[in-house]
Amino acid sequence: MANLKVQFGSITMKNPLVMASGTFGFGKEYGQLYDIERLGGIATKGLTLEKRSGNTGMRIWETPSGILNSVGLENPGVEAFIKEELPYLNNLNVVKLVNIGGKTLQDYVDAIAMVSKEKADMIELNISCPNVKEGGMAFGITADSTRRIVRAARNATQLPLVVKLSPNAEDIVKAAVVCQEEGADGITLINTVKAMAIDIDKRKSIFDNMYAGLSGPAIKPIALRMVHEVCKNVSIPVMGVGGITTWKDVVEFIMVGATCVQIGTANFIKSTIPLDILEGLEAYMVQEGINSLEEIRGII
Amino acid sequence: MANLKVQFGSITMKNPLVMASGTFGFGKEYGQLYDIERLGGIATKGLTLEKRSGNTGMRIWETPSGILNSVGLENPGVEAFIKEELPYLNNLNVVKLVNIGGKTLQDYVDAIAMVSKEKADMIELNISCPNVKEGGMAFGITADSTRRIVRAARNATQLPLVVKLSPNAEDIVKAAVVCQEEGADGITLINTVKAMAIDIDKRKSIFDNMYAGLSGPAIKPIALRMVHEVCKNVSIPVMGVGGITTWKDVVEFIMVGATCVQIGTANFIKSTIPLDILEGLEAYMVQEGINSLEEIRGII
Amino acid sequence: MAKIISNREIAPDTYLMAVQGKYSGKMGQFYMLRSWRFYPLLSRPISIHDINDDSISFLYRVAGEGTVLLSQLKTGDELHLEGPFGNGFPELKGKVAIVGGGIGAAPLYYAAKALGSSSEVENLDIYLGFREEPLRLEAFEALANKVRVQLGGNVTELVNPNSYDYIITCGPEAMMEALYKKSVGSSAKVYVSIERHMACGIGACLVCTCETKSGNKKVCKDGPVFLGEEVYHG
Amino acid sequence: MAKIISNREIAPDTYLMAVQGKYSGKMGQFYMLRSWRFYPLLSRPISIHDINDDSISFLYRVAGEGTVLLSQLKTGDELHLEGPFGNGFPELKGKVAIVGGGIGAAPLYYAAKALGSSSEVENLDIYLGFREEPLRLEAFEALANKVRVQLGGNVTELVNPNSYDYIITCGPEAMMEALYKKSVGSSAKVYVSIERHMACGIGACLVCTCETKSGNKKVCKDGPVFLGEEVYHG
Ligand SMILES: Cc1cc2nc3c(=O)[nH]c(=O)nc-3n(C[C@H](O)[C@H](O)[C@H](O)COP(=O)(O)OP(=O)(O)OC[C@H]3O[C@@H](n4cnc5c(N)ncnc54)[C@H](O)[C@@H]3O)c2cc1C
Ligand SMILES: Cc1cc2nc3c(=O)[nH]c(=O)nc-3n(C[C@H](O)[C@H](O)[C@H](O)COP(=O)(O)OP(=O)(O)OC[C@H]3O[C@@H](n4cnc5c(N)ncnc54)[C@H](O)[C@@H]3O)c2cc1C
Ligand SMILES: Cc1cc2nc3c(=O)[nH]c(=O)nc-3n(C[C@H](O)[C@H](O)[C@H](O)COP(=O)(O)O)c2cc1C
Ligand SMILES: Cc1cc2nc3c(=O)[nH]c(=O)nc-3n(C[C@H](O)[C@H](O)[C@H](O)COP(=O)(O)O)c2cc1C
Ligand code: FES
Ligand code: FES
Repeated sequence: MANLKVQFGSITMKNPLVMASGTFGFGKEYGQLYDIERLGGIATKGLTLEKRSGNTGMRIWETPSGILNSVGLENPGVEAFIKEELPYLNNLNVVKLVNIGGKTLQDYVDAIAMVSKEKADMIELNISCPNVKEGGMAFGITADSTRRIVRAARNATQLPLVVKLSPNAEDIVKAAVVCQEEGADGITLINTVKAMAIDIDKRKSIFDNMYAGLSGPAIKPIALRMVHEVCKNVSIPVMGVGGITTWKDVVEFIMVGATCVQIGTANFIKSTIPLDILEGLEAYMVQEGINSLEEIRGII
Repeated sequence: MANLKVQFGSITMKNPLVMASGTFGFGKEYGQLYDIERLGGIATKGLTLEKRSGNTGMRIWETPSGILNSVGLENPGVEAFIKEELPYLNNLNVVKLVNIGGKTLQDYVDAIAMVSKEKADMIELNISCPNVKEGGMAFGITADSTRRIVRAARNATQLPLVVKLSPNAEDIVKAAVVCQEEGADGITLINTVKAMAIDIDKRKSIFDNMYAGLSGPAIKPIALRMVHEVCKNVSIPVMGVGGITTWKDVVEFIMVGATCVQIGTANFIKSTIPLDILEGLEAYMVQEGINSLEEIRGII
Repeated sequence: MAKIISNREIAPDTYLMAVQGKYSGKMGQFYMLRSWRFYPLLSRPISIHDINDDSISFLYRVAGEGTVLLSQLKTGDELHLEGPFGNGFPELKGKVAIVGGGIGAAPLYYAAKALGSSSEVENLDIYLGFREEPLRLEAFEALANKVRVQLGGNVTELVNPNSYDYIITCGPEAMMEALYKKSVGSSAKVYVSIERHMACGIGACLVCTCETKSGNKKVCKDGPVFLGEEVYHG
Repeated sequence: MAKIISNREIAPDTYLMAVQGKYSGKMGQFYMLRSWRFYPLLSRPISIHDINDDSISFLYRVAGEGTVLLSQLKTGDELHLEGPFGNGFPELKGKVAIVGGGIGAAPLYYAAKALGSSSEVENLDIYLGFREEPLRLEAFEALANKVRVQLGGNVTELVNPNSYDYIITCGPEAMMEALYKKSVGSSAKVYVSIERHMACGIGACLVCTCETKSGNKKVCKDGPVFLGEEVYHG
């Protein structure tokens, strides 16, 4: 029988499927539709120290094989999360990634410190959200600012720290190397690509915030390339994300070196798509005589 | 009646539709299918000083709403182009952009100098091809190397010089500003996005050259954002390109500030798609009472 | 995958589609529909128009790419649907009016059926406004004594809020807002059904926000039905 | 847009589709087909299987997304097609063999029809190899005296190159290469029909390269038909 187990640094996951931040809430909603304990892991909606109400105006726009979102990190704040959402997650036998964003370095540090007192499996440091003017992605653009924020985050927590990088970074490989140098336990990439849509009738951007983040199958070829480039240049494990929709996509990301993958936009295609992917992945491994994904990881 | 005429620096075009380099050969093939003098302009396949036979192996792969290409600048070389292809183009009443790529700075300069002795309307300096290991895109990544190549090209020609930038540039706005500072007459963006596809059966990249260039509707939201960012920061005219498939796409690019647009991958959807776009554009202008595209250019 | 029983164009660009199977759902709830695989990416939210023992039906207007694809479905073709989602209209009592505008009539048929058969409802009146052609008029007329139709113009003008305890409405925002404004100070509480572009449809992605008096609400989960005063405040 | 006359599954996953209209084309040429708007992005190259006064037909195997969509077309549905493209098979004379493997038989029917009715062709033999089930066998048998079929195994074994002046072949690369190798030193010149993924289909984009003895060739324009010695050199 195929064994889907993967080892992400010190963390063992029963399979490589992690639900991507912002597409899976805090698990509850999908948990009402199917048995989400079959998943490898869940990344929470991006949290900030203080509650945020997110962006005004249109927040979603469909593009060819993709979507643009401009949620703008709406979230209840770390404290409310810990009180109201974490208990549900902690009752689940899945790996929990707490995704943290922020405006200032201090915000990040404080939020991480708070979460680190709780039972959570990993911190996913989001320095790549293109939807918030005041920060988030700004940290992920240059190698210097990446270093600053990762160093501060590293000092703020004993939990495994995964840094979620931006495809909008000046140099994605350099950014990843910096994360490794600063002691990150892993890397998640990619977040959404900064992009835009126009309402030609109103003669305006669709989004109040002007730009938004592109995700979905449209960006898969870009994500795959970035994951490959990064995996060739760091030794810490990588979570591949961007447009993954089928089990074949998962195999591709593993072959370019990802240790596990995240499913984001595809959740919107069909709520139980992760189960279809798991089934396909298992059938593939059986057919190819692959006992562990280790055998094909990074072979390209 | 709607007037589709546009002024790109010193060059007047009868409409804003330019066929993108590499997707339209040297015009002949499409010229056999429809009256290509109805187009605003044609950018030639990328030329290099010496003949190139391009990349080996698979050169095209379909992705969700996009294609990856790995042609690798196959071309007959500037001399053969001037002898065998330019005469046909020069017989056409369209604006001709001669797209030039190269390995070394000297190659670029020599190729540009040769073309500049001929009758051509513009040089399109391609510093953004992701499909050639030895150069091309390398020049388009950092602001410094962009400055060096644009300066050299500017000194090598009296023809209007348009620089085609890479979406893979570290900072697309900075790159554009550098082009303007160095005396470029305009900017074309974007070229294809560096990306990848996997053959999971062979456990290899689809492409001998590992990575390839993503184009088509998938990248339109990214292209639109980059064109908007650049137009807000330079005063020289911009040709918007990336996934344009319908007249609405054209209107979007004009609204974010493009002076004209290029149609690439869409030519593969339907050979006469530029005529459909022109028709739609005219109908739109009539309906909206727009006399000149100037009225909506850059209003976002 | 469910099978299409029928899919008929009952008015220009407006289709009534019946789908085989046993489905649950309250009035005002919706399903996420797709008859395609990956393109277009998102499923389309469509309200429950009616539910019978072995079928569910949807009434929809062709708006763009997705509804064009739905409209091309033929008997026997397959449809993927998930639901029921959303809060739906609340159980009501006393004198109730239903006010629909255009394709906004879609969820109101199932609502009229439920309210019409409720012993708590003393009186049910239905007001429907259409630009040109009424939708499902006979079906509505079978459910209430008073069904008034306005073709062109403003259906809200026909409604006297003081005659009702509750008004439930679905239609263009401008119509719903006008109706709510008209009801302020009257005896009627107004429930409106709000539309937003959706991705997950279940409350996980936060893209379908409606700003209300009590903060951001998710139309897919906290809605689509809200009290008029919550939405049209300020 | 052209209209589908018929689209029948004549063998497992293999369809014969007739399209209404007056079409031109030589044997071995192809059309670029699409029955969808923008997704998938590229059109699919399919060979001319037959042309009659008021129709063109295609024989195709369902391979992936695009051919699945083609296979779903029903009588009266619309198809966009551009062509004819490619060089096609040359006019031949003397003794000619046609050798097809699997769906490679598709362009060979039209070729057999043309060659069979050519006064320059003295003799025409047809060899067809299939894994399990023969395609269009009766149709082929109406065009030549000798039609030999191999089910499973290797059709090339049936062919004696020295009996022919020309052999034209379409099928799996391995089969065509084997046939060419077998013909080296014989009396027969072998023409092969090559497949490559295509974008423009007309020679403008350079993605369909076939490396030949005389350099890079475009399969869509310089081909799809090449001399065996050009392709299987070295
Ligand atoms: C809760 C709810 C119930 C609905 N019930 C019905 C119904 O019963 N009958 C009916 O005809 N319509 C209904 N609608 C509207 C229907 O969802 C849209 O008309 C449909 O999604 C348009 O899709 P399209 O692909 O045809 O149009 P496009 O404009 O091509 O759609 C592009 C994108 O925008 C979204 N979108 C476009 N218009 C709307 C809209 N008005 N509301 C939400 N998303 C939109 C689509 O879902 C898609 O993601 C309902 C909407 C909601 C939110
Ligand atoms: C000149 C020529 C003539 C052809 N004639 C026929 C014919 O008469 N009957 C027939 O059944 N098939 C024919 N083929 C093959 C046919 O084009 C492919 O089977 C078809 O494109 C597969 O598309 P798909 O979407 O079903 O498969 P997918 O694998 O989903 O296609 C993905 C992409 O790969 C391309 N592709 C996949 N396989 C091939 C292939 N073998 N050749 C070229 N492109 C491919 C597709 O065009 C598409 O762009 C011909 C190919 C060429 C080049
Ligand atoms: C609606 C939406 C909300 C998202 N919110 C977050 C977030 O809060 N934090 C974060 O790190 N990434 C966020 N993302 C990015 C995703 O986690 C993922 O990196 C991206 O969508 C690419 O993957 P996909 O193509 O599979 O969706 C969000 C994406 C979407 C579509
Ligand atoms: C097959 C192919 C070949 C290309 N060759 C070149 C080239 O030689 N020089 C160049 O500057 N751009 C080249 N491009 C990039 C296009 O000109 C264009 O910038 C890009 O494809 C994005 O536009 P699109 O999405 O409309 O195709 C090529 C693109 C394709 C698809
Ligand atoms: S559509 Fe996802 S929260 Fe409403
Ligand atoms: S497919 Fe474009 S050159 Fe052959």
